[in-house]
Amino acid sequence: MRPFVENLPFLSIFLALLAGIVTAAVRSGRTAYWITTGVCAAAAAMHLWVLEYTYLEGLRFTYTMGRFLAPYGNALQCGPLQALLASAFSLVMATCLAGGRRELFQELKPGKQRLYFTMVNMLEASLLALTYTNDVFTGYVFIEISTIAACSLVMAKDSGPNLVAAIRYLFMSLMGSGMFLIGLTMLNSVTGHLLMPALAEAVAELRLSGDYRIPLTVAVGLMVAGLGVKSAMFPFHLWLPDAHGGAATASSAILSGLVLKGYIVLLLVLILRVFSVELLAELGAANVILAFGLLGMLAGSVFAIRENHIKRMLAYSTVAQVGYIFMGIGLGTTEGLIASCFHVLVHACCKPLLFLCAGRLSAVSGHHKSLRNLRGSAYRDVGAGLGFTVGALSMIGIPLFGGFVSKFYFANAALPTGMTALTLLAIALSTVLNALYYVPALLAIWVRPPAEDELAILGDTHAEDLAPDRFFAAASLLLILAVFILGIFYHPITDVLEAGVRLI
Amino acid sequence: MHEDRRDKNLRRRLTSWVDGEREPKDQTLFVMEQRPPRRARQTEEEFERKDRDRLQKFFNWYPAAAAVICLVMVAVLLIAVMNMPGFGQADNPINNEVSDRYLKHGREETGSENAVTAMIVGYRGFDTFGESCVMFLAVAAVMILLAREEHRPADADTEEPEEERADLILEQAARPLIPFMLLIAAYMLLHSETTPGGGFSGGTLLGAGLILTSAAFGAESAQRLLSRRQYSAVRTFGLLAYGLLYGAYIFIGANGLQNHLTRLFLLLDLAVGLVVACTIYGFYALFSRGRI
Amino acid sequence: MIVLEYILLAGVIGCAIAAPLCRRLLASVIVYITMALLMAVLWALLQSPDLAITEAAVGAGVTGILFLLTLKRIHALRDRSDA
Amino acid sequence: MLEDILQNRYAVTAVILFGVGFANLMLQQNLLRKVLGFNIMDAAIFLLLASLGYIDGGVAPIVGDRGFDPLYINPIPSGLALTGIVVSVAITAFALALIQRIYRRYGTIELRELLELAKKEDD
Repeated sequence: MRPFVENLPFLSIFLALLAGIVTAAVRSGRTAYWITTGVCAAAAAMHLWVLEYTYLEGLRFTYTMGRFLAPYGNALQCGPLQALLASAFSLVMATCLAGGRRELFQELKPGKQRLYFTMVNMLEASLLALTYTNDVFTGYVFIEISTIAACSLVMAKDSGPNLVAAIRYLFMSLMGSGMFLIGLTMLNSVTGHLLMPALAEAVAELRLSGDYRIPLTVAVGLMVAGLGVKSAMFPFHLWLPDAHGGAATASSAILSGLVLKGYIVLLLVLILRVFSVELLAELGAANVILAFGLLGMLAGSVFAIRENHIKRMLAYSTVAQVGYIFMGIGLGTTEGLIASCFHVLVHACCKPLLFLCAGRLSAVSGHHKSLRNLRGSAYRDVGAGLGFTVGALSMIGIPLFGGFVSKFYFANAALPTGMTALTLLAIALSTVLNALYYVPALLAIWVRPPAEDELAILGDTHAEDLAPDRFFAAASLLLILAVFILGIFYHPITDVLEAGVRLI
Repeated sequence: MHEDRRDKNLRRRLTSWVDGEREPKDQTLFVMEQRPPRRARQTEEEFERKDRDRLQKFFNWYPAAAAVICLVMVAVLLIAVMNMPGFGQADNPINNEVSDRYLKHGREETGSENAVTAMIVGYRGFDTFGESCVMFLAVAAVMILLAREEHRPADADTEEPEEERADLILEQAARPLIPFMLLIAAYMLLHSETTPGGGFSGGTLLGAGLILTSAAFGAESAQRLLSRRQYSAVRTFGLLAYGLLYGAYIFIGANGLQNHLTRLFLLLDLAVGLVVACTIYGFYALFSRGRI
Repeated sequence: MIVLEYILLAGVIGCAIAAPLCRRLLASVIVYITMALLMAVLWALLQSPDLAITEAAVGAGVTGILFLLTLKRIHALRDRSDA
Repeated sequence: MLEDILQNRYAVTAVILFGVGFANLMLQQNLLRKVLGFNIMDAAIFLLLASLGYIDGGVAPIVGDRGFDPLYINPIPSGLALTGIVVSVAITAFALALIQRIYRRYGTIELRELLELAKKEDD
């Protein structure tokens, strides 16, 4: 009889799935909202308990789904890294829901609100399953769940451009999951297994014996490319600005902060557990990922400078930050992967904070999104202004904020590799480019515009928007706290990450 | 008086610098003076033209790049497939101890003679539960898109639902056909262990029977068979039953408790069949008339 | 048996190439449904009856119904050239 | 080379279908034809998956007590393909519902016109 805490990962996934089913049948949107937030908070508590259990005793456990041992039935693998990521994702999901609450209930039609929360629940379940899964085909099924749920989140606001953005997002995602599936098929035909530990042995055998070398390389390339397309790696990021720029505040916060991370975490787990880092370097995939990561860092920021629509600017900056993560993976060392995991955490806290504050700032200035109309909006909602400032400074990489620590870890992860000069140059250049579009945005919201413009803006703001939003204040406070914790007390977190990567 | 006029001037220049309308002549706060002074704000149709030719440029290089990516991918896949294990050889790496176990012990471990159904519901039931959730999600998403609010009149952009004219030929053909379809669907669902075609195809046939009644005899008769509230109840209950049963099975299995859930796999198959039938009927109803 | 497989494989490739190139959308959908049915027969030849039944019922049947309903909704069924 | 292709005829067909589907998914301007391309691509992947499990002289994996012990084919790939087919139908239905709403909203399903219309409305 295994200790009860080992059932928690499976229980949290099932809780989220069943909550998704129940919210579809619930009558009113408010109860669905409270069920969803409750489930996210409960899942966060469960994973914190699992984290405490796995980290303190320094172990990882395999949870077989049903009686059949590893290579025959499904299984979940839980270690400190998965528990930390899962608890962070659940917490950020709960705060995004709290932060975007007012705009959600304004924008969505009353009959359709409960279905929106079904999608959020299923997204939460697929995030947890992608983190914990020990089986590649289960990963594919939950990738499909998160694809449909994410597209529904994009089109929840029901305006014309959102529908076009949603269908373009759907087609690009389907290309990605098509490539992932055919890669998975080849890997299965060459190794015969679907569960990751058995796959790892077979792949190691193949690497030594050297037969089926071409199908193995193509399978690895296709799976990495498929997950890259889905997580907006540089050359495949065309769908992201429209999808994240147009969506409702809570949706774009969840989409850019969490959904992209699910696929990246699955890629990290695949690299660490199945194809070892050395195999990736041997096959040359590491350099390709590094090149795409570097290009993504620079191109994402360049596009963001040209953008004056605040949400599309944040979406382009997401492309740049995903470029950082792929650069970390492409370095081909475990320190690089640890830096990537840390940056996944930092970005999962920072970007939702930026999107929530941007949504709030545009709400108080008459739902205009362009920087010209947001001038001086920070004075109308100081909490949102402060949150946006903290998020922007962390993205630029100012010390005392999370962003600086992850850039610091990327830098010293790049030292031992052969690409040191190139990587350090790219980090420096990208930091300058980040500043070039975040600083004008900060100046725009903090500098009070001439009186007549401000009156024009105040003219078309509705009264209830200007009312203080308690939920938003709590959510942004929590995220600001998270950014500071990641910036100052980062040592306990990096120790858990190192233990997690070693124990994966 | 002189000072406040000067700093008011400074503040105004600072705000105009932030909007990039007018470059400050001399004291540049930043190192940006090499930047060319931006023209006065572009008029509407300049934005229009800029967007159109950016879109034009995008559509020039995109097809070529996409075609190249496609050709490279097909070539790579062909080479890879040529080097993969041969077609139909018994000693391929895929026919290893996992598939032998499913074939040899599948019957007593999951109670199903059909090894494929045993694998889907017994050994890898979590994939099937995930996939049933995908179907549940798809109907929910189509509901968000197409479902018309019953109590509110059809909103702006949805035209009036044209009623389905009862078609005599379809009606006469459907009258004998529907009982057989439902009979075969029931047979498939109940015999999913011994014959091929488990929960999915049985559920599809059940759904097809509902579609035929709705198409041939009009929406009212279908709603008599399965009204809107019954539909959402059956759909939610089917998936909840599957989830709870399978969750209990996993909890018992993982913790090594004594398993006294007999006939479990027949129930799981029926639940999957119900979910698939509701999904397919839901798609048809939402696509054709916007209401269940 | 082998000749039947070659005919079916050639048929599937032909239908797949022809389906998106048809000028009228209704023709594309019909050619796609024939491809799905040929695929179902192929799977029966590959000794996996579950797949054959499901592909015929779900792949050809339900997908076909959904495509035709969508065509009706976007007024593309009539002979107006909609290329 | 030729008898290699004839030996792996199913896999080669699957790759050709995947190429056709992938090209249509990326290149077609009409949204409905893009969905058609996606369906062809998915059917190709499941054909490749199912053909990997086939064993010459194998029989359908119904493990009945038929006295003798025949050679069964591998049940795993056909189980995965079964799940995959149903998933791809669900996604096709979702995409077609989106296309209907777009047609109702803009009156066209050509991607280029849609992008221009959506861009005008965006900011």
